Amino acid sequence: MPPEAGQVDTAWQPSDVQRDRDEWRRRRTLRSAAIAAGSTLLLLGAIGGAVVSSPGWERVQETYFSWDKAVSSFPAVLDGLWLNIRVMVVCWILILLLSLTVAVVRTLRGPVAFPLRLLGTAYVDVFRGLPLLLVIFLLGFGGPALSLQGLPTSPLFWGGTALVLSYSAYVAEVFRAGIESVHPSQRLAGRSLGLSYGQTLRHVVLPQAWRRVIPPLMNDLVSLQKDSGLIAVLGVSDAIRKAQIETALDFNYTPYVVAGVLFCCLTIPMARLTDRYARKKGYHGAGGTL
Amino acid sequence: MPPEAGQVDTAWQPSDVQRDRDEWRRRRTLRSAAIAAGSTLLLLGAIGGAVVSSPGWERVQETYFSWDKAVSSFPAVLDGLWLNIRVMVVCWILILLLSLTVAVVRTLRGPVAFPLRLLGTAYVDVFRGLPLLLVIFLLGFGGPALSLQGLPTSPLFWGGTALVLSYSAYVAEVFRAGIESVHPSQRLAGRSLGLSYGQTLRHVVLPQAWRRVIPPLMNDLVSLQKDSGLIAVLGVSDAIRKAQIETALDFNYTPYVVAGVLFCCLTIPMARLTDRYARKKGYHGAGGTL
Amino acid sequence: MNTPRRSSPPLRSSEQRRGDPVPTELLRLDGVRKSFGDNVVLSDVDLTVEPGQCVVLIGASGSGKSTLLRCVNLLEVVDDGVITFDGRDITDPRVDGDEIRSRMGMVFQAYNLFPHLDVIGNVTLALRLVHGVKADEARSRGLAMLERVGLAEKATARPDDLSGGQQQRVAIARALVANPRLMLLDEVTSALDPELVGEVLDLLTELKGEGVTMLLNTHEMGFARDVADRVCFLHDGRIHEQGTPDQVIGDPQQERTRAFLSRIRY
Amino acid sequence: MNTPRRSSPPLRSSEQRRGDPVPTELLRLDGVRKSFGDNVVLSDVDLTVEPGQCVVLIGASGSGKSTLLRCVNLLEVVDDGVITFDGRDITDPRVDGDEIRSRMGMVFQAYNLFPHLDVIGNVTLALRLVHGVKADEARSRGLAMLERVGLAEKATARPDDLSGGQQQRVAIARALVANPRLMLLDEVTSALDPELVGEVLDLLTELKGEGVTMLLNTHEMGFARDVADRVCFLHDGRIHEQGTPDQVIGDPQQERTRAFLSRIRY
Amino acid sequence: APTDEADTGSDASDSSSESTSETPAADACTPDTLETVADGTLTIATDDPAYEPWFVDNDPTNGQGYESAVAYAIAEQLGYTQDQVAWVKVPFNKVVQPGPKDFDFDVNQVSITEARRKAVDFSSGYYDVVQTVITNKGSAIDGVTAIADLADAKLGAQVGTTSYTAITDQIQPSQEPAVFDTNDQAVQALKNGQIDGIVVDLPTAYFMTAVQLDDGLIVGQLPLPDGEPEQFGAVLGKDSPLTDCISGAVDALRDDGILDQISQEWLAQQGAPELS
Ligand SMILES: Nc1ncnc2c1ncn2[C@@H]1O[C@H](COP(=O)(O)OP(=O)(O)OP(=O)(O)O)[C@@H](O)[C@H]1O
Ligand SMILES: Nc1ncnc2c1ncn2[C@@H]1O[C@H](COP(=O)(O)OP(=O)(O)OP(=O)(O)O)[C@@H](O)[C@H]1O
Ligand SMILES: [Mg+2]
Ligand SMILES: [Mg+2]
Repeated sequence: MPPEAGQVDTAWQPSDVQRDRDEWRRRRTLRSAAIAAGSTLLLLGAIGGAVVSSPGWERVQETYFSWDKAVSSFPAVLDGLWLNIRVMVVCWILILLLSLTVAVVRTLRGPVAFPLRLLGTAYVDVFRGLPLLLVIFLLGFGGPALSLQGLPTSPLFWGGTALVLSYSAYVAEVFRAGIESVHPSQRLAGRSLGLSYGQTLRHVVLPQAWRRVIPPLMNDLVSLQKDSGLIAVLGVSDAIRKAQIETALDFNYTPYVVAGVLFCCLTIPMARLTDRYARKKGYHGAGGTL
Repeated sequence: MPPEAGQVDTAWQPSDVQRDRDEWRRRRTLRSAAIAAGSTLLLLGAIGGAVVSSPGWERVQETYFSWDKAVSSFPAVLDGLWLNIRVMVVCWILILLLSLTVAVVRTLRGPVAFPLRLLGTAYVDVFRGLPLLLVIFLLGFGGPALSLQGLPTSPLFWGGTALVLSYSAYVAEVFRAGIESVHPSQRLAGRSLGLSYGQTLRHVVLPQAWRRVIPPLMNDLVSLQKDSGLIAVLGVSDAIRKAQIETALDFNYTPYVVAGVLFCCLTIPMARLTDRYARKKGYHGAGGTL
Repeated sequence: MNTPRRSSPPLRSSEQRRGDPVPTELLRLDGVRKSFGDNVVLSDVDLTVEPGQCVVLIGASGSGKSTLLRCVNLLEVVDDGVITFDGRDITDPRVDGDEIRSRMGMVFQAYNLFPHLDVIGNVTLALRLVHGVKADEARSRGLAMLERVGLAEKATARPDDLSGGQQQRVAIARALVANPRLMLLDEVTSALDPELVGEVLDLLTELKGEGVTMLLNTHEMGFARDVADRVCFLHDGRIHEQGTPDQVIGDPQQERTRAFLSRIRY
Repeated sequence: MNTPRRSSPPLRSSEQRRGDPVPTELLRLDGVRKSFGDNVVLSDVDLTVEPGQCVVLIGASGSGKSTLLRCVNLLEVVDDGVITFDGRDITDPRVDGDEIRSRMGMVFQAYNLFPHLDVIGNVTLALRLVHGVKADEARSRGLAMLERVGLAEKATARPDDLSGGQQQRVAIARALVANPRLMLLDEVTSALDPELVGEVLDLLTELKGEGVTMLLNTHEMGFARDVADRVCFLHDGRIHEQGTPDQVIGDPQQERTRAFLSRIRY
Repeated sequence: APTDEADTGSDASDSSSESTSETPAADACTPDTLETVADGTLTIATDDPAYEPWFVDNDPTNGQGYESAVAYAIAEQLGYTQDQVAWVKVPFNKVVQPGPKDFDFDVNQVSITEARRKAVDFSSGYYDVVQTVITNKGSAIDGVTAIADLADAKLGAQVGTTSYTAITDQIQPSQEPAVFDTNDQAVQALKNGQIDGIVVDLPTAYFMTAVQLDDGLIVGQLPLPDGEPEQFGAVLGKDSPLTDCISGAVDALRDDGILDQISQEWLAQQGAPELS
């Protein structure tokens, strides 16, 4: 059965036993896959069928999935989405900076850093606890109302500040978990080379923490993209608000669906790219056939 | 200088040199801590001062921090918060179950699991991409509109379903990252003992993944607590909605602040407890004086 | 350490097979081949292990020793060849791998204890889940096994609080507690401090004295010499030389074996 | 491997101290004590290392060998006692630890390469950041150093793609590239496969031949015997016996030293 | 979303309680003297989207719809031409916030109440509000004639409106009222059978039953609380210098019958049976 010694690498041919096994495995895999696919489709089909054949389906379809309405509302919603994107990009950069600072402060040790640590903890606790909408109200309306010299009254400025403050509290926790997941011996190795605390942090700890926090960061980026619309309460129109305006014309909810599809078109490629990036950066994964 | 051999453990007394050093360190620590504390206070004081002495402060204070209004709106807001809490608790349990299932499905390997994996990925992508508000609209108004037999029309039911579907997509990603962070050798060790795939997952992989995902899960729980209020668009009144109703009476925004404080009272202890729990469960932390 | 092995409950598989003629060998590999992608790690491996024997694999890093053990434990699927365990072709895909694995005990190089369970939890997990032993009985059997490896007083400690040698002894106890027919030991001392190596090797020597069948690989030539009934030298995925320790280590016939042995100096 | 060490640029600290009388010893520990909580790990340790010497610490696991090296590298703050390096009391809290560390090279037990940087990135990181060497020059010095440890062709590989022995040689190159006055080596072979141990020990022997001052700990008694100028036996945080390898390893005077040596069997 | 609401309406004639005289000197209220945010232009705010029948096509500048027409009439009364009127879209929350305003006044179906005067100024009322209950044919409250019969109904209203207060104060149902961000969400819930009825102002009630609901009907209008009409008024910043002039203009329009005329044109005029 087994091949002759010496020709293994080039001319190996499976033995009969092995061919039997391979055949059996192939059939079983096919069958199981077919069952899995079939039952999945069946389930989806059943749900879909129940929805489509339900007494209210026609009305729902008209209200939520009207093609004409989708086409006519598309430009307005897309226009609103542009605001979401700009706010998201600018805020995301600021959020990364602020949250990284807070996270680093929270991982400092020693009595010297105590007041800073306290401040960082208080910040995270408060801004994570406060509903974003409230922060936007307080800053977006209260901020300009203070009439402080030198500060703009633009709703984008104050709304953006609220987003940054609120999100940074969350993202700081993500970074902190990442920093704490880097093994202490890496920090020691850096210090033993003569690198200072800051250099070690910058060149040794953070680059490693960075890869590990990509998936949760992605979660936060996706939700920022959507929450960026909340500053619509300050009077600027994002995709959802535009959809609402379109909806008010004839009480057809399709524009919301258009907005949803547009959001998905942004987030899904983003998620796929991050996944690939994270995997390339060495996520091993405990998943496996065994 | 050094103590005599043999009496080290019991009767060690620091040498003069060491006493000098300790004294010097103590003084430096005190000075640095004082500087850090001082500058922190100064900064906070400066911001506070600028706000309080700004021309609009009086109006802002009246609008946002009116004690009378706070007292009068408190019962209503508290009543609304009770809804948030109930929704949060019920949904959180369902979210954990659903997201864990999705995460496990997404870590399966092999062709047999392909359709399931595809379904899981599609689910996560779509529901992470769609704004929560949109999901609540679609299910909360569209769901009952279908007039399906056997399903309730209650906004709590449909809103809760929307929350669970939307959040599970996020939380599934958190769990997946946790599962993938467990070293594959742990899975092998389980299998080599004769444990089945499921037993290994249940008794070996998940308990270890669990500890690592506590901080991001906490983030999600905190935001669920707040987003639970979004089902208010379906006509049930949560804390924020109650605050809005109170505010409409006289255009005083203090009830929002009351709601914010109440939310913080919930989340801060929760965050502190999780931190302690996570630390007990063996977060080592790359933070350190070196 | 003084609980004799034979006083343990009778082995499950020998009960099942009562009446059949007992095959002379417990484990038999015929023409086993295994590759990862283009990398052929094992090819044409023939090997037998008789009950009560201790077979030791030696060979350079990357020669495929661990892969061989993993194939026997069905943690890898072979490309070709037949592995017969206890009279049954376990490379047949229709075989229930979990059941086969539950009748072998495997100990890994880096000990792979479960950090979230305490020592007794590690030792009794498979007993409870796989062998259906009640919690009480599992506990007492686990404690007896810990007693035997000299760690009874560490039953409630966390693996992280143990020294490497202690961890590895727990791992051996965990593999041994369900009375496996065959113990597979993958460089069980290579991650240990040299002075802790002794305690683990002592334990293995003792097990061998009690008649436990073992297939293991090690870099400790002295130990291989002391305990092995047979030594197999692996090189590039093939068995180049096998025989008694005195033959293979003391008087290697093959050039490659000599080269390998000479590189292990200190 | 044939670049003679003395052709490297002159050492920074010797430039600074030009004119001072050169002290006979490079490193001196006086009554050093270190504890973690109630656990006194080092007490009353006296030790000197002369320039060009190779001092080897031996002792059981947990005896404090690593802690001693970490104290010298200022990775731990001593409880008491004075460590003098290059004529200066480095335990003084007013001393700039980063500057001191930049003049020592330390290699750890588990090699602690930076997984996110490639090999040359690992080797040149401190040159660029700490010693202010320009990227170009750092690169060429790094490559020269990799050449010397026989890994020039692996310059752009990731640490994870190297074998253990290669990783450890990179770690030594990383520590050596800035021409440290003193190399501290903490069990640099204990995480390696036995056949890879040789290449690292060969490198150390070579360094010793070039006059690099080394303080190291090892479990390889054969190696200690070959290279050490002086061997110190640590037990429970104290130095119980020191002298030439032949004295301490060949003919130990103390009961404890003999017990320790007898436990290292294979 | 548009927002109205009140506890007790105040009488139109004394609505600007903080102003010293009911009718300021006409010459003080000209485009030259008025301290508007943009010189020579009257900047009027409303929310986005703006709803029928108060506006048409979400476009306040077309002069169509009751409030758009009233706004232009006020402008004309003060001496502004059509093209000296600028519209800005401002969300309701922002209208009532402290701080500088970038509009002169806001028309957005805001009910005048005393409590609200602490935060903003109101002009005289330009519309008398009647709260109305609507439902679908065949619902639990179809055919109800007395308020008491609504006690077990699940009623909905828009958040921040006097309609909501009308439910809690006048109807006092056993079930907690459902509160929606916008009226069209309330309509959706009514269609789905999630609520039994909606309370809105009368013109909106006509619009909803005629346009938005396939078989909607008006159950009846609620009696005026203590006989005083609730009124919509223009909203101005606290202590705005324009308040008196706008009030004067509204009063003049009312006296001249122009408000009635506009109302004839844009609001359905049939009354609804009053619930007892
Ligand atoms: N899961 C895997 N995927 C790909 N290649 C693998 C895998 N496992 C092992 N290999 C490769 O198979 C070869 C043999 O590995 P194996 O671990 O069996 O060697 P070994 O003899 O046990 O070496 P060591 O003494 O270092 O443990 C190596 O070249 C290794 O890179
Ligand atoms: N950071 C620390 N915190 C608390 N205890 C520590 C710490 N580092 C070391 N110890 C303790 O100090 C003692 C000596 O440890 P050390 O690592 O110096 O021993 P060693 O001689 O290097 O042993 P090995 O040969 O195992 O490396 C041990 O008991 C250890 O538990
Ligand atoms: Mg191996
Ligand atoms: Mg050590």
